[in-house]
Amino acid sequence: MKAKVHIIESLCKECGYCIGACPKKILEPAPYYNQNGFHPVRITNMEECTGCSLCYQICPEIAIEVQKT
Amino acid sequence: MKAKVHIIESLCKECGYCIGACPKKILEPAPYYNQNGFHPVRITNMEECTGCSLCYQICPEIAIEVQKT
Amino acid sequence: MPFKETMKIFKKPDCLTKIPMRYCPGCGHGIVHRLIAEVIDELGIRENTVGIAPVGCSVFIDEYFDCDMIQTAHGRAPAVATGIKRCLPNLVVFSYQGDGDLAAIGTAETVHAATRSENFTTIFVNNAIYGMTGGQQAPTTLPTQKTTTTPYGRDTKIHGFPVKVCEMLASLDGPTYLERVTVSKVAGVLKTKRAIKKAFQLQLDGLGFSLVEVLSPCPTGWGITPQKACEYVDEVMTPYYPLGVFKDLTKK
Amino acid sequence: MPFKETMKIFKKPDCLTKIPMRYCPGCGHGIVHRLIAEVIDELGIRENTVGIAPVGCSVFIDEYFDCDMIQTAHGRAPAVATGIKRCLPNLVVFSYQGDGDLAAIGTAETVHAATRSENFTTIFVNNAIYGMTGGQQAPTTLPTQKTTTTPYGRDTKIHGFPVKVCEMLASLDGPTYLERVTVSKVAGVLKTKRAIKKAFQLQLDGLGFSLVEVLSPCPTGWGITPQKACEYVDEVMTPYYPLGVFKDLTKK
Amino acid sequence: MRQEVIISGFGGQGVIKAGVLLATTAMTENKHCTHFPSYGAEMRGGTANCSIIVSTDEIASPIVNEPDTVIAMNEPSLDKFEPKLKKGGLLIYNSSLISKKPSRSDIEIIAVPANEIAEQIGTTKCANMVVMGTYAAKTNAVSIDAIKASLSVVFAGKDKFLDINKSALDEGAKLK
Amino acid sequence: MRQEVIISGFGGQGVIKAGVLLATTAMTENKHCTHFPSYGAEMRGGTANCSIIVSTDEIASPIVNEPDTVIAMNEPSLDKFEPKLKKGGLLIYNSSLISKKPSRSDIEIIAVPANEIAEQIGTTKCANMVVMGTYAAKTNAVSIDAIKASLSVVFAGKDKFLDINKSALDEGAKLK
Amino acid sequence: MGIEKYKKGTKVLIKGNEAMAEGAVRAGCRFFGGYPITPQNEVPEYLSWRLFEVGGTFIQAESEVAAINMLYGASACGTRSMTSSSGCGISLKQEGISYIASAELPIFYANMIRGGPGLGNIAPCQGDYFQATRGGGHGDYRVIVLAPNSVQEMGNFPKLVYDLADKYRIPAMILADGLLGQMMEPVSFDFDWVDISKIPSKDYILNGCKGRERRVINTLHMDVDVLEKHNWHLFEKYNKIAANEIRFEERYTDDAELIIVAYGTAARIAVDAIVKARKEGIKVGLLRPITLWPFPEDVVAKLAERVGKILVVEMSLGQLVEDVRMFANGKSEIYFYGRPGGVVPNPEEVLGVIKRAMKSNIKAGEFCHLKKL
Amino acid sequence: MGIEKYKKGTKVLIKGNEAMAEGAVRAGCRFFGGYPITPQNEVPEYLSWRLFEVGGTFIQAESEVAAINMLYGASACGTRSMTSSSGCGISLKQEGISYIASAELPIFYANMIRGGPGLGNIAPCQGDYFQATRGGGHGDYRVIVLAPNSVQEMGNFPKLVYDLADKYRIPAMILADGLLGQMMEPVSFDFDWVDISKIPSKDYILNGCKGRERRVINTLHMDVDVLEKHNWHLFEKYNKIAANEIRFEERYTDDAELIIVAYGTAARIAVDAIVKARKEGIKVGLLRPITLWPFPEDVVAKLAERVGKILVVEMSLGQLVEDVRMFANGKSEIYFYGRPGGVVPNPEEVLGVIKRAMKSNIKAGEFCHLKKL
Ligand SMILES: Cc1ncc(C[n+]2csc(CCOP(=O)(O)OP(=O)(O)O)c2C)c(N)n1
Ligand SMILES: Cc1ncc(C[n+]2csc(CCOP(=O)(O)OP(=O)(O)O)c2C)c(N)n1
Ligand code: SF4
Ligand code: SF4
Ligand code: SF4
Ligand code: SF4
Ligand code: SF4
Ligand code: SF4
Ligand SMILES: [Mg+2]
Ligand SMILES: [Mg+2]
Repeated sequence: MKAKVHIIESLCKECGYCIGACPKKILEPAPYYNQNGFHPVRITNMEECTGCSLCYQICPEIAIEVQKT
Repeated sequence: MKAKVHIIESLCKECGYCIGACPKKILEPAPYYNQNGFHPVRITNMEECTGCSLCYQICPEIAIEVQKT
Repeated sequence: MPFKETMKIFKKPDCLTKIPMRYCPGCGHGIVHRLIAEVIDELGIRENTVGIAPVGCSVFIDEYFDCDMIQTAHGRAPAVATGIKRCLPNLVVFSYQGDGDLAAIGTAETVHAATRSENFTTIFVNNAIYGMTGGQQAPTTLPTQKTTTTPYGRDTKIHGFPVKVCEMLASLDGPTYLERVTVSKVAGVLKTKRAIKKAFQLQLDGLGFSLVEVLSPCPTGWGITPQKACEYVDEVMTPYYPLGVFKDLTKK
Repeated sequence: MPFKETMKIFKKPDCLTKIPMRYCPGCGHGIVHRLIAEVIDELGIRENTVGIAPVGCSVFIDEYFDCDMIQTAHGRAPAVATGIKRCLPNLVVFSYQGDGDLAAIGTAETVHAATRSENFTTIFVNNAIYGMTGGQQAPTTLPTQKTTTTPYGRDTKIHGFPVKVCEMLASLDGPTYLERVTVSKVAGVLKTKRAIKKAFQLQLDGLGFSLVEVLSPCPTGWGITPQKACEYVDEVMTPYYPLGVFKDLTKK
Repeated sequence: MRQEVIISGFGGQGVIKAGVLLATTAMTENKHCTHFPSYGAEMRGGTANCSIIVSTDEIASPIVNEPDTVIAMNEPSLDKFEPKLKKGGLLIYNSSLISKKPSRSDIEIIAVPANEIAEQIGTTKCANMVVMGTYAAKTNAVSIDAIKASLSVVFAGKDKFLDINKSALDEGAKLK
Repeated sequence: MRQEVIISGFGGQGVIKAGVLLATTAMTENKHCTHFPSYGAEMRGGTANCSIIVSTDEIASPIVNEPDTVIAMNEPSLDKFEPKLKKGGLLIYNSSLISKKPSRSDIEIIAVPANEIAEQIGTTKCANMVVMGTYAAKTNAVSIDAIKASLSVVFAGKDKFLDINKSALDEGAKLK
Repeated sequence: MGIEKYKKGTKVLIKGNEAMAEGAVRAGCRFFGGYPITPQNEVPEYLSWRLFEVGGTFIQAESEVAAINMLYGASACGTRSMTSSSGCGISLKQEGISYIASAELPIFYANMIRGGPGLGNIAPCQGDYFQATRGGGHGDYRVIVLAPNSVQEMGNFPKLVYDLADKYRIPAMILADGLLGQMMEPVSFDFDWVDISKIPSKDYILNGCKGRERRVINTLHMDVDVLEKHNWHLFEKYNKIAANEIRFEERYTDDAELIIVAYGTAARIAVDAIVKARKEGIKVGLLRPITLWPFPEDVVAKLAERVGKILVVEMSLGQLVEDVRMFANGKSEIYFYGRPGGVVPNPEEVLGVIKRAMKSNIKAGEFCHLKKL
Repeated sequence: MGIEKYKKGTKVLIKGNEAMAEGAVRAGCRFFGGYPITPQNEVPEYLSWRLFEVGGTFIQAESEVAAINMLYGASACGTRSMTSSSGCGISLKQEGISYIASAELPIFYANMIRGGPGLGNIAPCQGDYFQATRGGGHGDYRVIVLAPNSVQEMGNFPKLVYDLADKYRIPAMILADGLLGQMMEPVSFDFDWVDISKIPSKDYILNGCKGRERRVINTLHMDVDVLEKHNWHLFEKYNKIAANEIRFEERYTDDAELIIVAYGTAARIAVDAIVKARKEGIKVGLLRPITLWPFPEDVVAKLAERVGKILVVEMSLGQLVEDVRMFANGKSEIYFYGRPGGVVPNPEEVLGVIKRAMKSNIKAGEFCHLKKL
């Protein structure tokens, strides 16, 4: 695993920017709601994540943390 | 006489612009005062006046009238 | 052909009242007034014109121009012009403003009337000083120029740089015609008249916002004689504020 | 080298508080906040910085930035910044303003802070709309763009032309650095950060006025989804507001 | 007859529109009515609510302090307005977004999974109509049919949503 | 002792400065004094005047309505202030610019060709000092020497005019 | 007429802001210059298309300062014109209003008060009473201030505003708040559509001097005598307005032992409280000033003579109450209850205050500030 | 100290505007932002070099709006700051003043009133009393208003202004007029040069959060409860100021049968009139409010109880007189004499008015407007 991605679900507003930005296409909206009524983004396959942090860079809510390992 | 120049002495503020502008150098300040305390401009030699109206053009007070004859 | 608009008799134009003007000896305002009035006479629009007085030495122009006139709050002439022209678009509307009025307190109104391309004409008399209030620094005061609020001279490090109005407005898409002229010499006076006439004409043609910036002597504010003031315009102001056409959409 | 300023861990910068931001989904403000905060962290100036909140959707940034903050009247941030910076020149001062705030009501303050070359940094978020008050026309609203006060679309004949802030300020002698960037894509985000960093750095170096204009999506004001909003930035806004450096006196 | 209602939720959940619909319907039924929207401390992504009064008598104050009915579309709304509900009043809450249970026992409570139902109908945007359906069916303050008739007034120009909204009203009504 | 003086003329004739000089001199002589300038309806090229009160007692109102002395430097000033002069008061007027004669017979009148005298001394700008000289010599409200001493305070930094102004005072004093 | 949107008498449910905007158009408004600010945004938003429909002009100005000066121009050439704003924006207009008052031009402006001072908040408030009635701008001038208390009045008052403004050549305003602006109630316009071509033409407007003497609109009077005369002229006009145009509503005052004085939203709350009080046998009445300037001074004076207790209820720290104190002239006990900052008091709370005031026994002429419990 | 221009007690003849400017610098002013306007131009002109001498900042702002907001910044970071203006310019500052009042920042501003409304003229006037004392800006706030009546007070009051402003964190102003600004009188500063390094540091200023929690200056309080609380907090503060900081001058009141209430220039004229009246055996006294807000309400109330007649003399259509009426509370006959538009009444004229008022017999509590004959 090259990197660890942590999504703070309560902050996510389902804008979808990270989903579009992820080169590995490993982000998707979860089927459930967070407290604000949004489907928070979740990571489908942490293994594939390169830690490129593009998701972090584009997230307006700073709902994503990326740690290279 | 090519032109008639009429100076409205009461309006003149002695800025001297017309004196500088006249190509014939026939304008000068009078020795007396007008009601506003200025030496009004007067024409020394109407004969030489060409009616070029440069004095009119530069006078901020519109104190000079020029009539080509 | 410097005398294209020559009349046989040169005298006070009809569009000026008989009231003598209350400017200092050598002040440029009087010349500019005369030119505007001549243009209005020549275009035959006196009875259809509304002029707008600013706050500044020219605040009294509502007494001088023999047409409908309105005197406005400092800097707000463009807004007032907008209100009038939008309501009665067939009127010819001109605003007459000084550099403090137009380029300091009225910056926003100027920029936005220009960018909206309001169809009126602005005559902008730039004398690099606040004449009326006693010679304080204007936005257009030149570097090193002494004024009553820059007693050691304008220091660009402290007081900033002069605002070049034509250059600034030329960066906008709105304005149709912007020209800078001077009345320090007869040749400039004649050029100024042509610029003013063009500005009025294009308003008549419905082409949008026009502004003529006139570099103008203020012997009192500058603390020098009228003659020296004209030299100052030519030798100090003009190099800093280059003359010429900054925008002309009619030339396309 | 897109990751020049890479840290091992990417997470909320120290200069932001823990308070979640109250913007609409996909709003560009959040991205810009993070970039400013990262720059402040990287330059180590958090304890020496005063930030200025405008009136607009970002009026709440005084809650988000973990440094001294002041919230100001609509459009007057440059004047407030001037007051602060002149009194305490060793502080780092930045103002954060929207397009209504900076380019409509605050036009005069913007132009004059720029021409005075006040030594602070302005981050200008241009989203072509009044977000906070419900999507009215901004000075930067694009031709044909629909807003709640241009329900038939902005018609340049009626509503005038958009104000191009960088172009306008570039016509002044005062500003030191003016750049237009966008946060619609990651590449733009990284470029934006470099621009912001440069602006702060040159303030630290005492070089004068800098402004970074960020084209930023406002999905709510534009009535479209976040993704479509980013496309709008790239396909409609950017062609009208070209990206790039409009002035850079550090490059002489 | 006098009914005081508060509808509350996130901005974007259409609570204001739902309130307008209720007031409009009341007006068409020749009742007195007031509708007053209120936006919380947060402009964007914050909460919004509206107070509606429907009455056969003149209405002086349009402010609702002790509602007969509260419709809570999210958790903060439940927290804020449940305590204000009149004794014996009606609470309708959106169980899709509210996981906790209301705490009072002196009121009538209906849980409506409004988002889920709305998503089934086609878009979460009509979750507001789902709860309106429940409300109308339960209280008879206004009739479902009258609401449907008002839809075209309130959503003028958005005819394509008409059918969806009608279905939502009907689905909601089933849960009364 | 109390003297109320109005000095009036065109803007540019230095009437305000003359008033300041008078008040300053009075202060150095430990008298109470007030000086109040007033600009007419015309900002530029218009008239200006100032009111000076010199008194051994406290001065409440600084406004001069019935002056003991009027110094009129141009015709409009004469027209305006001659009628206000106290019975038996003193009128000094600048006969260089005023061709008409004052009309009152119940006052004392001194005609001073101030511009001519000033031009002879070197510059019309010191016409104001000529009349001040006349005033001081005539009334002894302040002494010519005290005025001379105040010159360097009031015209600080303009030393080159000092001598001219002193001559003007002396020339004016001769006409008392 | 194709451009008439609602027939007179037709009932529609709209917001107060929209009612006011439509009422203005109905009354002949053909120029709006304004700048967005909550809680009055529905006004410009509505007029941005509505004025287009009727051939008028809508301009979103670059600022409130520009907006008010656009009105100066628009009204100088005879157009019924309008601006609206709130809080900060109204403050910025004060210079322009002073000019317009001096130039004696008729304009209509509205302040939907929000919580203040500073940026405050966007909630309903009555903290701008002083600014409206005492002239926040410089110099001796007054403007006519109308305070509606329902969406119905929001819709109907613009006609009155324009008629008074034209009649007296004076700026006239509607002073309301976010509640009245954003609330929806059924409204039916009670006046006929104004055909602007039939509004009597004005002999002072600027429209080109063809066939007449040129006209000048000017507020500069360097000669103090001229300016003094102008001020006395304004004074006479203000006296005439005060003599003829005072409007107010009295309810339940006949047998009242305590009079509540309140306007706008506060008056609505007060009515509920009064009804409750009367149910408990407490005899309370209401005086609702509709014109805040001119103020119903004689009414207050008479009520003060007759009724022992006056309670002023305001959504502010106490502004209207100063007028009441001045005109009650020591004849009555004066109580004040205020909720500033955007809080709308509720009727129960006001009922509680009524009871406290009834029980209190200060002397006539004394003033008691009943602070929030 | 090299930067101290005049030693304490040294007598100099300067203009009121210059005395005020020097007094401000002496009291610690180190930032001035302003825009030229007659009749206060000597203030910026003086400070443009004087602040430079003492290491302060002088900025000629692009407008009055910018100027007041520069003060918001300057004072937010702890600098004693000043602006001054007149008429139109003060109107434009109202939004900013409302912000500064809400943010509780101490600033010093001055209004040298000119004739109004509109552009008016540049003559001395008192037509901006309402604007100053009732907050021309939006919202419930007050500012401290000091009214000097001599060049000496113009020079001394800035110290008081700054001390009060700092003590209560409130905008404080000098309200004077063109006469007091442009008149020259001998003045000697009566307070020591303020060493700005010794002014107690303020715990709310923004100067970088090193070693402490970050600070926020903010006027937005979206939550109505928070804004209401803030308003009540301001209210308590205003009450405290009203309890402690009222200043006034009484002259010849002991045996007076008529009291003139007047401030500033009008009070000086009144003194001459009173002296004349007493020479004729008419017992007249003077109450000169020095703080216009807080207003000397108890003094007025007591004088009203004791003396049968009060005559308010103002250079306006009647503004101060409303405060007098409110606080006299029906206990005394109230007469008013005003000269608006830049006219300064003369003592003889006021003497005539005194005689008319002495002869009149309206009832206590009644109000009589003695217009110009
Ligand atoms: C709001 C406002 N601020 C300031 C003034 C004072 N004022 C009158 S004229 C003027 C400046 C005039 O300068 P400019 O516009 O350059 O005209 P000029 O006199 O040089 O022709 C100022 C500041 C005012 N009347 N109103
Ligand atoms: C003087 C004043 N006028 C108007 C407003 C109302 N107002 C608040 S935010 C705003 C516009 C915000 O637009 P922008 O600056 O573009 O910021 P955005 O919300 O788009 O980020 C307006 C007009 C105000 N608060 N103060
Ligand atoms: S770090 Fe890169 S690869 Fe990993 S989730 Fe984010 S965008 Fe995708
Ligand atoms: S970018 Fe951020 S807010 Fe948007 S969907 Fe991804 S995690 Fe959520
Ligand atoms: S018309 Fe020409 S030649 Fe004649 S006086 Fe004038 S400038 Fe001289
Ligand atoms: S140009 Fe005119 S004002 Fe100047 S000196 Fe000649 S005539 Fe006189
Ligand atoms: S001060 Fe300057 S601009 Fe004003 S009248 Fe005198 S010369 Fe002209
Ligand atoms: S309205 Fe626009 S700018 Fe404001 S928070 Fe929403 S998306 Fe962002
Ligand atoms: Mg100028
Ligand atoms: Mg924006």
